[in-house]
Amino acid sequence: MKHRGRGLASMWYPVGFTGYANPSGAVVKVNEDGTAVVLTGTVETGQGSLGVLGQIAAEALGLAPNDIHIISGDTDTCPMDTGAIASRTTYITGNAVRIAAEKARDILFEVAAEMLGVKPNMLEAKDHKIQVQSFPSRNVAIADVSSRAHNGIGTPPIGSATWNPPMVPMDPETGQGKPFGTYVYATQIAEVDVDDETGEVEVLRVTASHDCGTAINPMLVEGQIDGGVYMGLGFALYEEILFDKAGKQINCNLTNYIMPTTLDMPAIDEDIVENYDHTGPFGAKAVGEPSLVPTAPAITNAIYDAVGVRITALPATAERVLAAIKAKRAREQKQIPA
Amino acid sequence: MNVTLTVNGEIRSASVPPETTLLVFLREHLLLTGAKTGCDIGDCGACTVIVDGKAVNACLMLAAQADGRAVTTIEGLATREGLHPLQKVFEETGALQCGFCGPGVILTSKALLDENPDPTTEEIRTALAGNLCRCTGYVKMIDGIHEAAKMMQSATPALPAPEQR
Amino acid sequence: MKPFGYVAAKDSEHAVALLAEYGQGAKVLAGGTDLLADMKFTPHPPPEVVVDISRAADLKGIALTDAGLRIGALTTHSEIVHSAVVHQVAPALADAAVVIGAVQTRNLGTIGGNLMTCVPSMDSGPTLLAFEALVTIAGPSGRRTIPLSDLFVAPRKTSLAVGELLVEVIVPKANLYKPTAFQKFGLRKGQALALVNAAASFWTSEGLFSEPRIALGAVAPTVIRAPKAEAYLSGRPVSEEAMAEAGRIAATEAKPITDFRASADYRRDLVAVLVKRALAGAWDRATPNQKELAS
Amino acid sequence: MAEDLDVLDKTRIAPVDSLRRADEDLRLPVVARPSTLPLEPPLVPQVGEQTHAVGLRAQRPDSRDHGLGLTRYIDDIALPGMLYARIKRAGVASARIKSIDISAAEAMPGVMAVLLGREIPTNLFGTSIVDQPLLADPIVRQAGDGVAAVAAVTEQIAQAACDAIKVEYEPLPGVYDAIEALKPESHKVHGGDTNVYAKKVIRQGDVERGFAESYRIYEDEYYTPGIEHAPMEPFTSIADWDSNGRLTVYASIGRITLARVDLSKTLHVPISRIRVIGTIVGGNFGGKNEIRHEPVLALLAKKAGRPVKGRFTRVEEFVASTIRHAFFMKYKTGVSKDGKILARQIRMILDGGAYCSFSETTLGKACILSTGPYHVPNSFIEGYVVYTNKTTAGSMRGFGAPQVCFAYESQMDDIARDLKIDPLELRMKNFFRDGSMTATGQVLHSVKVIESMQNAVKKFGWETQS
Repeated sequence: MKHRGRGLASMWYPVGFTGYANPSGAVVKVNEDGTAVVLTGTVETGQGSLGVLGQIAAEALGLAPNDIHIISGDTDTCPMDTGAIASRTTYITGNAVRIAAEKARDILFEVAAEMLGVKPNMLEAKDHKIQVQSFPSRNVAIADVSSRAHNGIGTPPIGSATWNPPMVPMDPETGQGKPFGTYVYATQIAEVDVDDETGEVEVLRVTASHDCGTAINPMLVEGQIDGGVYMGLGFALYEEILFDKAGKQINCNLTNYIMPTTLDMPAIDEDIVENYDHTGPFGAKAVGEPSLVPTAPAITNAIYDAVGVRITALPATAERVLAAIKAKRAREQKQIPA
Repeated sequence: MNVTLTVNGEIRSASVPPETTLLVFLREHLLLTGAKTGCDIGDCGACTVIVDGKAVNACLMLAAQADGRAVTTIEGLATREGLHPLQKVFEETGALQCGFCGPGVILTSKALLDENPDPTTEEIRTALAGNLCRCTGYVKMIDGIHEAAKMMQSATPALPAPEQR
Repeated sequence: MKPFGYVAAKDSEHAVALLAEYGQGAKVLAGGTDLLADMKFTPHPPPEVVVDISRAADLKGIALTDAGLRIGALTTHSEIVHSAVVHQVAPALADAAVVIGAVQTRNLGTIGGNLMTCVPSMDSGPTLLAFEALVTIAGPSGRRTIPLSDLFVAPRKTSLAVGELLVEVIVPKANLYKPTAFQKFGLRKGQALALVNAAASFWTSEGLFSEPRIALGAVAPTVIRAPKAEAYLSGRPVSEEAMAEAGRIAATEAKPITDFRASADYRRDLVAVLVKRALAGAWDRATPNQKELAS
Repeated sequence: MAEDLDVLDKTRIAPVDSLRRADEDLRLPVVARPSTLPLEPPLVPQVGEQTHAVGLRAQRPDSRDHGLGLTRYIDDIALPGMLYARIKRAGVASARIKSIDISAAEAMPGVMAVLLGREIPTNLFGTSIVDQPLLADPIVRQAGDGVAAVAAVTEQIAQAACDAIKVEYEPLPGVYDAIEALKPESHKVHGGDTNVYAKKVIRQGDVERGFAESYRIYEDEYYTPGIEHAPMEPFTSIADWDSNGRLTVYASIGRITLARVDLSKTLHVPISRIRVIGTIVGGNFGGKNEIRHEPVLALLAKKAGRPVKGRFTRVEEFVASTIRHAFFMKYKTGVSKDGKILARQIRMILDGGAYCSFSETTLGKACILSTGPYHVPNSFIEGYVVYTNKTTAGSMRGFGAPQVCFAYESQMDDIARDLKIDPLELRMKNFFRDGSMTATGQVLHSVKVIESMQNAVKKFGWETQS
């Protein structure tokens, strides 16, 4: 017989190490026609970070994402970056790109200020124009400003920056300190069916609500959540590297290392909590790693809700769940007075 | 031995050792690198191509077995005139992340839609069970296939596939 | 892959001639899904020559003949899944075919190849055993037909002699339309190897089980029948309790091993459940007429 | 013989005309026609059409190439004259190499270079503790350790040459369990007197007093296993030297700056003479964050005078890359009658495998996060990572967070059930809020855990269900 259950789990996850240096650099160059190029030492590993960095640069420059071209992943041409690790790209590389873009923009402001007859600090970049704050009708096209900067005045708008979360050493004895710049939070809820004859767990749906600060690109955030739930589900139910007694892996191929297929995946309902973190670029924090963190306990809590057994060792394979169900029945038998 | 097959509508030929798989034939001899080597034993589906209308793992087929047959690879899906609806939808919705499984997923889905123009979610999930993806949870892919099916049904008769031209 | 020779057979006759020519040094390639996966990472030396029979037209196709349902050895799992004839006379074969590997492997892999690998977890075996299928074997001295159960000898070892070729599988006419069902349990739903699979079939005669057949996979060195469970059911009124008991008896007949996928005990538990469910599934397929008599 | 038959067959079947046509076809260039590059404009608005950027569901810059199969991953790159490398893996988890005979491999036609660990200038790397050899010499500490490498004109020949290398091992004792590894009598993977190589302690308040004041105390143990990243793209790199002695490494790696430093240190080549190009990574998840075989490829390339590509097989991706740490966790939690957490004592042992890799970072994050998103006034957390003769554990998506979350959220539900408090309400009572203090004494801002629960509950329909 199948039993339905639901379970919930919440989590927190840190963004931006402060315990040791993990900087990122960035260079932003505005071209003669008002488009721009960003140089970053990070690498695209599938999460869509290059698009996000482009959107950050575009926002800072008053341009559109498609106006930005990103050059990445080459130690000869790109500035230092600690890399695509620890959910740090949007937060740390993003801050570096934002600051570098603002420096390039400041050069544009200098030029535009002269063209508009105002002070640079009265300007803002928006809609491909540089305009006087509160007086948007007084504006010049960024293309014209940049062209003049390059060819008229000789101050090409190039900005470079590095960013490292402010470092705070930790007390080695007590571990006290401020180890990270900020944290993100999430809650996931899973609904499952548990077959009490085979122990099989079917995850029917997962609702995942994540705080990532500002979602620079909500579509990519959803993609990260989907992939995180996928990995969390594998962690919860299937995945385990098995070793023999002599330390050799037994199931070292994709036939026997069980990762979820389409038929094992539930529907996922993603939710992005509205938030703005003042330490991140345009309020952004992170979502890459955190998305997988609460899935497994949400599922095992749902298993408990369904059949009343607590799984304390992952993965909750059908065999383990059935064994737990049998053990519970045996306990209950004992408790019934003869 | 000499292997001759029709790839994306064109006859291609190469002389290869018998143990050459279709995957190696496509990637190394025809320089069509769209099909990927993910596991090389038919578990991951990253090497999926379409042979005579059927999705197969190119790593589990000898090039010699494909001799004389029609093969469609990811390179043959788009035409100069436009993208395949699956490519279009996947592009628009970010259905692929690292993209390594993408060519295989798209070709499996194409073979499905050619056979079953309006599949249910369950049919899509069954068809895609041989294409492992570690990034996306398959969520946007499955949505995208539904979307592409709709586009294909409402569209004016599609351009002839390359192998028919 | 290590180097090997290759030759393609035009038809079964040609294939037999080639197998005779190369003897021990030959390996037959049907769909190739198992053979290639094996040859890629094996430490063993490669075969001298791979005899590719995948183009032998006379080994393909599904047809109703005087003998029963004839399935050519080269028929792919996908062809079985989509065959109208199969769905009509032996739908459980399609149930078993559709859970083999994934679409890509079902499009290449063949029923003959699946049987000839002779791995205990094969998904083609149990249903065919429940149907009491026959297999035709071609060799240098002609053709012979044997019960499928005589094909399986040991893990990865069939009773075929060197130079012989499996050409077709036959579900005997008498067993067409026999209510049959297949059950499989794997470590996940998609692309799974069977931890246990089971098939069951039976006729009913005046509400009693008649000619019950139960077959199990992945719980013995080869796919096996469960004769004690069959004997228990035979002549007994159809009931859920009887099906459950047959499952429990079948579990005692299984001789599973403990490996990294599952323990022997768990596999026995699964046998009991899957046999019960296969029997219930077969009962679902029984005609209303049969059910009426039973109630 | 086989081939003869085949050709004969074809001649008999195919009319001469078609054979002639096949010959003409052979002369066609093999690359596909440019029809694969559609003229269709991208789906997103063109340059200059959009006026805001942040918050936009903008299309990924790489998505068209992904869909067309045109994204050039590392394995899709081939340099002229490129050789293929294979690494011979030990296959034993703890041993001393007594001898390696490479003569048969070197003599094979097509083999251009063979490399042993002793030829690597500094045969050690590591992100915090530098303890991992590129090729084991002479001690093997995990079954996936490489012991020799070959570059040959094809991958097939390189593999055959690896098979032809004869290695004689002297078996050493081994330790294959993290708890065993803690015992004084256990085999010491790296010598010394302990297998513990990283330790972290976090103390706040007074746990003993917290427990003394508690209404109930819950003690539970949890375990999570080693997990493989399983990116769809196996780890692959190409090494190429120019005539000035400058090395270019193409690699599917997420941290090119670190890789360049490690290449410099292991090869004794100045950083200015090394270029690392990170290609689009076909899935990382933490598994492609450090070098694996790049210095080996570089030295093979130098020996052979040709570029060398090395591609992990799927099996190597499992045994020779890193995995997620297996965690053994003990949670002791004291709560008040109304469900407030008063004290939490946590002890965790991490199975680090044969080498350090990112273990220290993983341990640190796991300890810091182990109390959960809850205010815990008294806490004592201690964590240890130990060496075992198993696959090296390193960084993986979540860095210790999924493991401790499994523990704290499982226990949270059990506490709620035992106290007969709704599990949501129990969490709500203890959740961090803006200004809350963590176990490390950090005062939090931008806390949205309550909102995340409220949103999830609403979207899921939790309230309407029960």
